[in-house]
Amino acid sequence: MDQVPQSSNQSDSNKWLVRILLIIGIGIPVLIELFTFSGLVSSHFFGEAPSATNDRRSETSAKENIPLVKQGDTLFSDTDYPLLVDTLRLEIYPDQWRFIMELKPLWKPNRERSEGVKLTFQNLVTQQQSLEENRVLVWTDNTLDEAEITWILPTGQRPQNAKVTYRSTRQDSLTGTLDIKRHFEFGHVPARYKQ
Amino acid sequence: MTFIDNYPKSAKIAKANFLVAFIALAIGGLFGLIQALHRTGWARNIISSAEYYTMLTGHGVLLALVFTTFFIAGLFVWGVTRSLDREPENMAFSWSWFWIMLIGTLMATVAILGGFVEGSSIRAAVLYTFYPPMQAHPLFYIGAALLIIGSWMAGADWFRSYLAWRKEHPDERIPLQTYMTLFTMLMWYVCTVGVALEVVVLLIPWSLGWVNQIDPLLPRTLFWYFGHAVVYFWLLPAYFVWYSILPKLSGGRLFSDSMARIVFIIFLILSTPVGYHHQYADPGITVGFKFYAMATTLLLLLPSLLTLFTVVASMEHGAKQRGGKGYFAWLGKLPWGEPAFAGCALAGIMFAAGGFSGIINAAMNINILVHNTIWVPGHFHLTVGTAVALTFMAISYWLVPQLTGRKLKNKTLALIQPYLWFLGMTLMSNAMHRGGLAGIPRRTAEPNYSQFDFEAVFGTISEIKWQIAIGGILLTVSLVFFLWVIFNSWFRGERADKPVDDFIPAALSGPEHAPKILDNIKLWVLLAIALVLIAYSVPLAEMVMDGLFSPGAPTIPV
Amino acid sequence: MHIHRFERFWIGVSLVAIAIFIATVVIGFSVYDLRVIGAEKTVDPQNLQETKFADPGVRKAEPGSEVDYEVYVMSRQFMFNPGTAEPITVPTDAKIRFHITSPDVLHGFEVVGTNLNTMVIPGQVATFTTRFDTPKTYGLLCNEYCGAAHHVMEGRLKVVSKSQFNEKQLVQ
Amino acid sequence: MDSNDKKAENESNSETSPSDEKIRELSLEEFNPHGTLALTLLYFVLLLVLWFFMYFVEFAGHGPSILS
Repeated sequence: MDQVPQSSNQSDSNKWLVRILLIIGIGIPVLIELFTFSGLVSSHFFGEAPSATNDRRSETSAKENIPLVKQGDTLFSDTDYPLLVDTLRLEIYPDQWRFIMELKPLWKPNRERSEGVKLTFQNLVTQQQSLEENRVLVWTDNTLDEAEITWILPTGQRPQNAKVTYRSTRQDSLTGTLDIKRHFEFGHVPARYKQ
Repeated sequence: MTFIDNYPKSAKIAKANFLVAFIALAIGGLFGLIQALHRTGWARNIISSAEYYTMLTGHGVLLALVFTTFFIAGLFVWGVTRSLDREPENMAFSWSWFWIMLIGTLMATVAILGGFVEGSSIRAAVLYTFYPPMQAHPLFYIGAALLIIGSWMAGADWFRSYLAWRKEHPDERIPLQTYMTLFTMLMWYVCTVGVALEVVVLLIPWSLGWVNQIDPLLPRTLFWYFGHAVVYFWLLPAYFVWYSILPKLSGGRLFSDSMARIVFIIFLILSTPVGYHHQYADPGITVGFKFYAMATTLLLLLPSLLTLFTVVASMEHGAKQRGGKGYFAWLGKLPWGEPAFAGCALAGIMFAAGGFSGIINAAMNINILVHNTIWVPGHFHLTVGTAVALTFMAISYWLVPQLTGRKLKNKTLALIQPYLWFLGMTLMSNAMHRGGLAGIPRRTAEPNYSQFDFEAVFGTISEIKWQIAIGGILLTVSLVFFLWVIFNSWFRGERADKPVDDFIPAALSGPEHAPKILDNIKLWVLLAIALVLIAYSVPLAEMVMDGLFSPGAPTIPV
Repeated sequence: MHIHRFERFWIGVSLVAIAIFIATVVIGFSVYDLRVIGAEKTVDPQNLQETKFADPGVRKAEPGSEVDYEVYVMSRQFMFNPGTAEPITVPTDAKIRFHITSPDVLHGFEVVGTNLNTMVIPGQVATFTTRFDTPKTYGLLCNEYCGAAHHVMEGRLKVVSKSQFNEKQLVQ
Repeated sequence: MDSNDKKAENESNSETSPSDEKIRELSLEEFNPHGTLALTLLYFVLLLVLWFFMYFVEFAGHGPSILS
């Protein structure tokens, strides 16, 4: 086959390309593997000494002390009208996920001092979106009734946090109404499959 | 004159197979990128976390089952035709297996993609292992069955060619490429019995609602009867390329023809009885059978280590013929500027690394350390995702010109592509292995938990995440380069009489040195069946004895 | 058959390597007592109310048993019971045997950062014995795809020192 | 773009046939794969070192494990 004569420039540039490709394409991978192995070895044989590795280890065990809302917690325990999180669960249906929260007053309110409490969930934030739906729970009478809120989430979405306003109205009108705005972070919400 | 001029009918069917393979590769690759970005938290808004599993199913099925099967069919059509010097005996039959495979693929793909349509009842987010009692739409199982039946017919087609050739050449040795094809397909017949029984006897009746409960362990065991041998069904065609084409691309000749035959025999015999090594962590399978599977799995290292020697020696032969010298200096004389060679060689290097993590997976008790962690996908992205896929891509640069009669275009891109793949895969799989040691699970949309954190053995988890994401991006860029080069060459390449040098020189030590017994197909098949019976007859009988569908779990649709 | 002498040598080296790998596993198995799960017993996944899984949790082992505590865990879409709502609590320095099963689909049971890792298969009971030396709280996760919310299936395993372990919490 | 492709193709003509560059023919008797033996032995050593590290340090060195 006839060959078109080539200028030396072209084959030079090709040689350079190959050289660069070999250095980047094989050199970097070899370095990565060497770093990995030396990292593994040194963390095992020299990792016990007080070092950065050690600090990291102690900080990353199971999360225990992060104040996340979970089932059994009491919300607004610093007020006259604390609320118990009776249920917190994610129900998984084929076409939607439902986040269900059941709240229950911990004790009967002192009728003389308080007329009741109104809880407004202004929004619920999931990983991908914020559901801007007001959900209101009111306890006015002298009962320990449980109240439930359900959010319908798109499939795959988990609740992350919510903005809540707590308003209790007092009769003695000394303080009038008490407004508290809080931000709840949800930790792990147990999930259940439903059909 | 090149392949398309000599064998136009074979070229046409090989091209049809390649076309399906590359389309599956494109879609599956895109899914892979989205998963990498979703998992690592780089982009959680492309799909929802529930759709992640639909996408993961698509990624696994389209790449591990569809891309591989169609590419292998095209490759074997090419190899059998050229090494026997005859086109298929009956083109109608050849096209019928192609169409059956394609229809099966389309059915399964529709079932999977249905998961992206809101409210659709056609769903198949069961991943490519489709473990019951999670149930996909019947289309998925029927499609999978058709794909397998089509592949059986393809194998029959090649046996037909071989028998017709044998009549005319009663005393000749089986040409090496045909030999490797036949042995790969024999292994495929032995192992697909398991998955065919699983799908046809258990899953299709169950998905159609004829039975309403299923024993999860029996189909799982039948799946893994097939599920590791399928890995060798992907790998052996890569070996086919390394043994029969790579020596030529290096400028040398195959070092030993007999060694290639021995290697394929060992794979035929040992590939199937190893399946339990995917079930080391399963309750319900006795430790004795797990141990037997471990011994056979580790023995399977032997043919790969032999391949390592023979193939590297063939490359060294090429380098030395080109003036290479010394113990290591000859490596520099290899044609690293040739895309087809560079891709195969890089794939081989990565396979050596994947071999190591494979040993860890295979060794019964240490497997528990990494079982179902992201280490495992890290491992098979080295073996299937690189050793096999990169070899297939690289050899396409050499095969597609022969099949189309057109020269390769965009050669610079084609050269950068395998190096980019190698770099991207190193980043991704290195991080996956490290993540696996930290206990991060595989097959999960969001490896972020609220009750605990993972601790990396060294470094940080966020570093592992960005490494996976960047690796995934580089792999996608590399894949786009590949598809662009192939598309351009296939449809716009310059026509030429001889678009590549397609001459394959004879082996240094040829079949004349190989004992005749190596070609005794019946003997090796019987041995393979005997070893399978030892491994599987007792446990399967135990699982079947208490009822085919019990202990039965209720059906859970996905 | 023609086999180059270097290649013969390499075949020998390869066989040695394989022998070393198998020997290591055998030594690990017998000397270091690093075991894997075997076949224990089957259960009817649709009738678990008749088994101890109906009342899952940590129990004191029967007298004469080779272990000190038995832990029954029910893994289901998408929680461990116990484990998810409240941690599985076990003491240090005791032989503890886990029994895990599932009434619905396949699950995984992985104690993060340890070598405790098993499949959970409906109809089969995964049984293994272990021992904890130091108090620590471990994460627990499902590592086999079990449905659309697979990634939320998690829990905790709390190891407390033997002296602080409250036997009153045990399931009777 | 086109002219670049032309250049690349011209090069490919010269390079897709490495046999053209062959400067000598090595027969089976003359060829001893020293380099291959060196590389494979290096790989063998690497495998064993990594194996022992993974097994005894990373796995057996970290409890708790499944005991029986």
